[in-house]
Amino acid sequence: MKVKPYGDTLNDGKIQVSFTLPVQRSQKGIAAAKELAKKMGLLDPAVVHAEDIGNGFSFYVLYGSAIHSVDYDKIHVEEITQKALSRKEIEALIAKEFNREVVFIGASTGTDAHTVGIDAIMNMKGYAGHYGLERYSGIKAYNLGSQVLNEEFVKIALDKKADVLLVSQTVTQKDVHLKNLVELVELLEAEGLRDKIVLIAGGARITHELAKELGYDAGFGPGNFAEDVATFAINELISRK
Amino acid sequence: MKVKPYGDTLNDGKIQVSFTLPVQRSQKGIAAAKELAKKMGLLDPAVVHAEDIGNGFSFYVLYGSAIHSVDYDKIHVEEITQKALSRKEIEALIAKEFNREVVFIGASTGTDAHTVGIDAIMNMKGYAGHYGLERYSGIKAYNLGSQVLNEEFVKIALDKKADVLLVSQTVTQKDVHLKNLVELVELLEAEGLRDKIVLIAGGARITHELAKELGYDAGFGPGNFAEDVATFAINELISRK
Amino acid sequence: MNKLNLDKNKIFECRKHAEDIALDVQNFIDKHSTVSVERTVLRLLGVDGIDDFGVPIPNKIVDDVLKNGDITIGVSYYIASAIKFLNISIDEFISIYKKEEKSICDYPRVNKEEVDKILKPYYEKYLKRIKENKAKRDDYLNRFKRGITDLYVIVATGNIDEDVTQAVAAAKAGADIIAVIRSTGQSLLDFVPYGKTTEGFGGTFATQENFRIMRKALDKVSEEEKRYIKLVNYASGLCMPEIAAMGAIERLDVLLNDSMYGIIFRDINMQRTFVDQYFSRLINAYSGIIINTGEDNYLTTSDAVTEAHTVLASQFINEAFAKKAHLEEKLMGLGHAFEINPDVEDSFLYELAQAEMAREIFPNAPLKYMPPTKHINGNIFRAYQQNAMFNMVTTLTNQTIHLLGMMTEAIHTPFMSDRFLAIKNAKMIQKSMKSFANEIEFKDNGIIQKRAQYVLDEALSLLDQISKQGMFESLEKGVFAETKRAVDGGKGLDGVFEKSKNYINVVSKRMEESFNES
Amino acid sequence: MNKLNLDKNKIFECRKHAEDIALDVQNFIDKHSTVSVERTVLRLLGVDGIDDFGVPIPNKIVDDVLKNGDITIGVSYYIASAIKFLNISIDEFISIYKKEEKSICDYPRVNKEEVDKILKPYYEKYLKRIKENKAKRDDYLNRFKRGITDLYVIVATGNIDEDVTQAVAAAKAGADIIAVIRSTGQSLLDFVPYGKTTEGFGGTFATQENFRIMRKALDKVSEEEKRYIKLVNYASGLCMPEIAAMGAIERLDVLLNDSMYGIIFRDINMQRTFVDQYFSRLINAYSGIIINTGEDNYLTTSDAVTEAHTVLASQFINEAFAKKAHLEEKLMGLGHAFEINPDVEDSFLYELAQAEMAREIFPNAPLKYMPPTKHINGNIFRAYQQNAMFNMVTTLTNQTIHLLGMMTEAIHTPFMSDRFLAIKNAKMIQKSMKSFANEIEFKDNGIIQKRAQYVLDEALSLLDQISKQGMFESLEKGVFAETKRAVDGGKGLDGVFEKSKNYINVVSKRMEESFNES
Ligand code: B12
Ligand code: B12
Ligand SMILES: Cc1ncc(COP(=O)(O)O)c(C=O)c1O
Ligand SMILES: Cc1ncc(COP(=O)(O)O)c(C=O)c1O
Repeated sequence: MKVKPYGDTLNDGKIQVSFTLPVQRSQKGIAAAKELAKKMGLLDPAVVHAEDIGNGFSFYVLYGSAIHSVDYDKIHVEEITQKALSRKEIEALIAKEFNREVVFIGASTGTDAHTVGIDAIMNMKGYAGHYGLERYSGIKAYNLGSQVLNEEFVKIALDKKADVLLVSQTVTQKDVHLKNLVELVELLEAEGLRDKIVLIAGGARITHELAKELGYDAGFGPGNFAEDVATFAINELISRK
Repeated sequence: MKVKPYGDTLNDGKIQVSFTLPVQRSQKGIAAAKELAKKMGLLDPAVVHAEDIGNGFSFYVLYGSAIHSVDYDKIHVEEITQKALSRKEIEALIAKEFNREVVFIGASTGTDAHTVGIDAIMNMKGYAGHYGLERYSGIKAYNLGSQVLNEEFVKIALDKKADVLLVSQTVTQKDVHLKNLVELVELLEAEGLRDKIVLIAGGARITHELAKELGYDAGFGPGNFAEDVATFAINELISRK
Repeated sequence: MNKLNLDKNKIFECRKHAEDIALDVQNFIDKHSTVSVERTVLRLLGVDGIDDFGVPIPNKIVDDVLKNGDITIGVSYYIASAIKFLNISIDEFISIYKKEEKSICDYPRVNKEEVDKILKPYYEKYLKRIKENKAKRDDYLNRFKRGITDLYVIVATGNIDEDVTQAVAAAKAGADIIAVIRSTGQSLLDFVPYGKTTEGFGGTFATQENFRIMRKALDKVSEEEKRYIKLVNYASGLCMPEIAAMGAIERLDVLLNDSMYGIIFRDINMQRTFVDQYFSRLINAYSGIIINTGEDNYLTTSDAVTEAHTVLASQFINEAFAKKAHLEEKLMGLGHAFEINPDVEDSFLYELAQAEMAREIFPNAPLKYMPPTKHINGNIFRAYQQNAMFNMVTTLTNQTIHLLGMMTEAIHTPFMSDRFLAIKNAKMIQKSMKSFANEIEFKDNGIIQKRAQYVLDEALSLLDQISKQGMFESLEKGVFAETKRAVDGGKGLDGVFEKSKNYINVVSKRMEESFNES
Repeated sequence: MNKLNLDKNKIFECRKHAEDIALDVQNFIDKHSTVSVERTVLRLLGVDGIDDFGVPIPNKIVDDVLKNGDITIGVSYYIASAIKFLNISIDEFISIYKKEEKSICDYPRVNKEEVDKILKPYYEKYLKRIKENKAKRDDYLNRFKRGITDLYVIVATGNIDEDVTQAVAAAKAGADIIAVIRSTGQSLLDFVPYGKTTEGFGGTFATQENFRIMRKALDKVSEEEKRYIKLVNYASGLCMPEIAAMGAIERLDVLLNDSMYGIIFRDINMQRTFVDQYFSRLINAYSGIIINTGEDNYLTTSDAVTEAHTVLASQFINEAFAKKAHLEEKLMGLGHAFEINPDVEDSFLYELAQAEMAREIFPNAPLKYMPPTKHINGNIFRAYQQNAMFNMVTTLTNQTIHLLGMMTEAIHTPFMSDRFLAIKNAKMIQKSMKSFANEIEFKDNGIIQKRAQYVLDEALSLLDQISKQGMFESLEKGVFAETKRAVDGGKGLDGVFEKSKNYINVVSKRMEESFNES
């Protein structure tokens, strides 16, 4: 099935676009905006708003009909398909499969000071009504907080004999998160730790797809909670036995 | 000079896009949205919002970097370059060049009931502090109001010996305005009137470019007032003498 | 509720003037009928369908009478005479009439008493159906509770199927009322298109079949959502009473129904539409359909700061007209709007004053509050904010029918996402400011109170002036929307005629009786 | 102003507790100094620049003393001794010191009295310059009038040149205050980067040269726009007093300056940053720079409904700390925020209560009001509406420093257009609701009043508790932002030392005197 954007009629392709141009507002600026929209594949785009925003820049809002469509059936997404177990189920599974506590270590690494995300996954109280890993029997959870340098993180992973590492990255400007996430993988490989542990990343802009690319076992974005993470991690550990 | 959209760094190409897809919100829907953005030429587009909007449709907001740029110097715009004269100047010009009153007839034609636009140009009180044509000495202005059928309009043009016809079109769905504007040109040609009069269109979505394409002498969109129209029309009449 | 310290006596005087104005017009109305009134009678007798040339049978018959008979006695005579003579049912008669060349005037004419006797079974059947619709609506409203304010959105794709898709999505997103905008210019047609339609401009044709299709779809979501979704269409125009009849038969819940809108914004002849409006509203009253009036539109051509009082004055007049047509207050959806230029200092306070004033003066009316439109431009973010401010005013003043503003108001008729975002906008305000109205009081003699009092004073003197010079002359002078209309100008005058002494309209007669009984 | 019926006595008690808390901490502060305090002294004596390895000279000297001397007497001794012995100026000394291996500790040490005598000309020169900056700012503020509320936007490109472009655009679009966000993590650096920078993450490095470049650009637009555009940067972190000094020298107008922010959100050691904060704020007080405190951040980790009182309690404590550092009320930019989930019923009323309460309790403070951030998601239209509601609260409660919310808060640091639209949003509210605040009163014992009173009560008992258990222990228990920090945990503790009895800090001594004179 081919899908196209929908305004008020199937396949009308209607799209809204806005951007700034480094020129004064003028008929020429408006024409340039239109030109750009055409290059983006919008049929007879309309510049519905054009305004100077100071210092020789101008802002444009456009509507147009995209000529593009995507074949919906052909789309494949790297997705964690297994559906999350409940906390109780996870605890039961651990009790059955492991005769010890499974060790999770989490942190917001590098210079990232955002902890709400990793706390949402790990802290007792959890998030949005989902308890965090600290509350799971059978799981030993260490939440190192934020601004944890990769070296330090790996050191602690060794000390505590981590089974699962949870890395949170929120700041993404200039792709700091990529640099930082990749560095961790390299450190772990150097230490010969990589395949011994389940490595999981998460954050507002982290997708499973991206995490895989970077050499992680999984990635979790918004809308994921402790259950999702634990389900994946525990099953992964079992499958590796 | 090549120009690209500007987010917070020159030539970063940042663009905001939003649209609806006729599918449920899902990882697949999000991937499809991304796919579309890529086809539009956005580098690593991010789907920053995805939400079900009911009945099997979902809404997406994206940001990305456009690969496209436009050569600003190469852009040519069909523009009315002559700058508008003041009312006094126009009245003086008419007094000098014509030994009679110049006749303007205006209407919002077809089924269009929007009169504020044409009134803005013609009525005594004018618009945004610009007096309308009715107030100009040397100009005889007839404002026929709205919903004037083209046949009727042409008939009156003949009766009153119009020099200038002003046509307002506001409703543009299903391109009714195009049909209606073209029809008028055909009628005028049939009557052999076309070259005898200055034919001007206007409206929220009318551009000079469009008007020219449709066989009009000029087109005026928002931000134009009686002076602009009169200046063009009078000069046009003089040049035709 | 009295947050504004309005002078009760002035309000009373305004009502008094409005009644005089309405009475004067009613005297004219009572003496006249129109082609569309007559077509409406036929429709409520069961005359429907089109001939081979696509002409609606009601039009065919009335034109026939105009040509070959005496319309001033009313079309009821002719249809009654025909079926009496042929001794067949109206349905049977139509199927013959469609084909035959024979005029409906060529049958021996029955007398006045007989007309009603013959036609009674037919119109009673329809009146019964209308009463059942009313009962069904009431049942829905009792089963599914709703808040003070109904969120109202429009669909306007031109294609009834697409309209359904969008209406259902809107309902699921939280809309309480769906209006199907008519195709541009339908109000100027002197007939009602027939059957399902999928092509329209700026809207979808109002046809009985389209009404039925949408009502069916909305009943379905109503059950799913456990919220009765009201359906709106537009009566104003050359076919006011016919559309009212169709709406009654298909259970519409709200009809835009205002002769002054037609006069001013559609250039419809005032004599024609005043007469049409009366019968149209009478039918609305009978079928429990809320009317919506259009004075909000005045502010699209006039300035909302200086002409605010014209809206209030018009509301008083529309209230008076409505009473004459036996509409209860709870069916009077008087219109007003949030149309002040946001660049005006303290404009929000003026809007608040106007809205609160309307609420206090018409406490039982399901006021229709229109969003900003005129001062919306292509900046969709700015528009979204203006709509949030508008939503606030409703939450602060408990408006009843709240038309959601669209961020794309200056651009196109709403996309599905525009509508969705508009609903979310309103819901956020309603929830986060839930108790705000009860939490605040307006300063005595502050800007808000003074503004409301000023507008009331202005409205009073305008009403005084209109009652002195009469409605017709006032409209010729352009008292509303700065638009002048001639008594015998505009569209549809040729469809107006004076009733002869033995004129009869079996339907309005029956309806008026029923109101006078109760 | 008393719209909330707050109990004056409770407010008084809160202040009393806060003073006790601050006094207790001050006793600790007075006994200690830190490496960055010492580096600051050097900077205010004119020590600047970097060596061949890029190490800032102030760091080089202090590290030298740590290694080879006795820092507990203060770095002033060493620099004084060195230039006395060599009989050269500080500039001359630095140019030698940069190259030579020789330690600054290898010069015969002068005595306490001499230290001040020797250094006086140097620090007086800087204090004079700072006073001139203050005068220049005052002159600007007198020449160009401004409203009650300053609109504050951030630039954060990482490149100072790009920042200038954006800052100028924002100023022209109507911004009154420009903040240059620091590069992520700078607050953890135990030195201040040197020179102009064009690479940063999530912000631009705070360097004296970058300050100068931006100040210059803003002075230019200030003249063009006839509006003094204030410049903001961030002191909180491991270099609090140094940045305060640089800000004083380059005429910044506002500095984010809060040890508790550093402790909680940057995991900086509390002993270190309390000591740093005192000197830092002393410098701010001397240079007339407004401080901004960071309790608003608590609501990003704690719930804004249940933990609202922690913000108020923290404001009282920050006020008390500020007084100790001689800051006048008009320089106390206490922080609070609009962070309640908009899905909470009547959340807007709670926000209004909180903001009005802060305004009434700290009537002379230039309150810093932060926009919604936590409950902003990727729906930019929704965000634009939330920001409009936030702007309303400021207009209704006359906040002073109003940080504009960005519709892309959940996505990226602001684009130029985000900032422009945010300014337009605020301006529309300010204009269309100009007199709204004076027009409305809050219902007695209504939701708004009750909420404010409740929050005040909660804050009082929290302050009572903290004053009993002491600030350090309270922070260990995690009273704020639900974040626990250990007294000897976190970053920078190694930079703290106890002063020996003959310790001297020539700059703070001079500043304190000047305050005690006046
Ligand atoms: C709260 C907050 C702060 C707080 C952080 C407090 C704290 N202790 O965490 C404070 C005020 C300190 C702060 C500071 C800064 N912030 Co901040 N902040 C935010 C804010 C408002 C909310 C983030 C948040 O808490 N979200 C809620 C959590 C629950 O969502 P989440 O992190 O996505 O987590 C969920 C999932 O992603 C997943 N998850 C997350 N991590 C992990 C890890 C694992 C292993 C797994 C399995 C799952 C998982 O599970 C969670 C639950 O579903 C955002 C804006 C916004 N509305 O998003 C900006 C934002 C993230 N901050 C930003 C920036 C730039 C900063 C600063 C650098 C300066 C500034 N502009 O404020 C500073 C310094 C921060 C630094 N050095 O890292 C930017 C980042 C831009 C970008 N994309 O790079 C944002 C987007 C704001 C903006 N537009 O500028 N910030
Ligand atoms: C006011 C208004 C009405 C009023 C009109 C009253 C009247 N007597 O004019 C009423 C309420 C009656 C109305 C009705 C309808 N309207 Co209307 N209306 C508007 C509104 C809010 C403002 C238009 C306006 O007055 N602009 C101000 C004038 C001054 O601007 P302007 O027309 O662009 O004119 C300037 C220039 O264009 C130029 N100009 C204009 N004409 C001419 C002519 C010449 C010769 C020259 C030289 C220059 C010139 O000069 C003017 C000054 O600079 C717009 C939404 C919006 N905010 O734009 C919708 C809008 C135009 N309406 C719309 C529609 C669809 C309708 C309806 C069909 C149903 C509905 N959705 O409301 C009905 C029926 C109308 C019909 N059959 O034509 C749509 C049109 C969509 C589209 N692009 O096709 C809009 C955009 C709203 C929407 N989003 O649905 N409408
Ligand atoms: C009272 C009233 N009737 C009818 C309409 C719609 O009329 P039309 O279908 O002619 O556009 C409106 C629209 O604003 C209205 O306000
Ligand atoms: C009081 C205070 N200081 C400093 C900062 C910024 O600190 P950093 O530069 O470490 O992000 C903030 C930001 O929220 C703050 O509130």
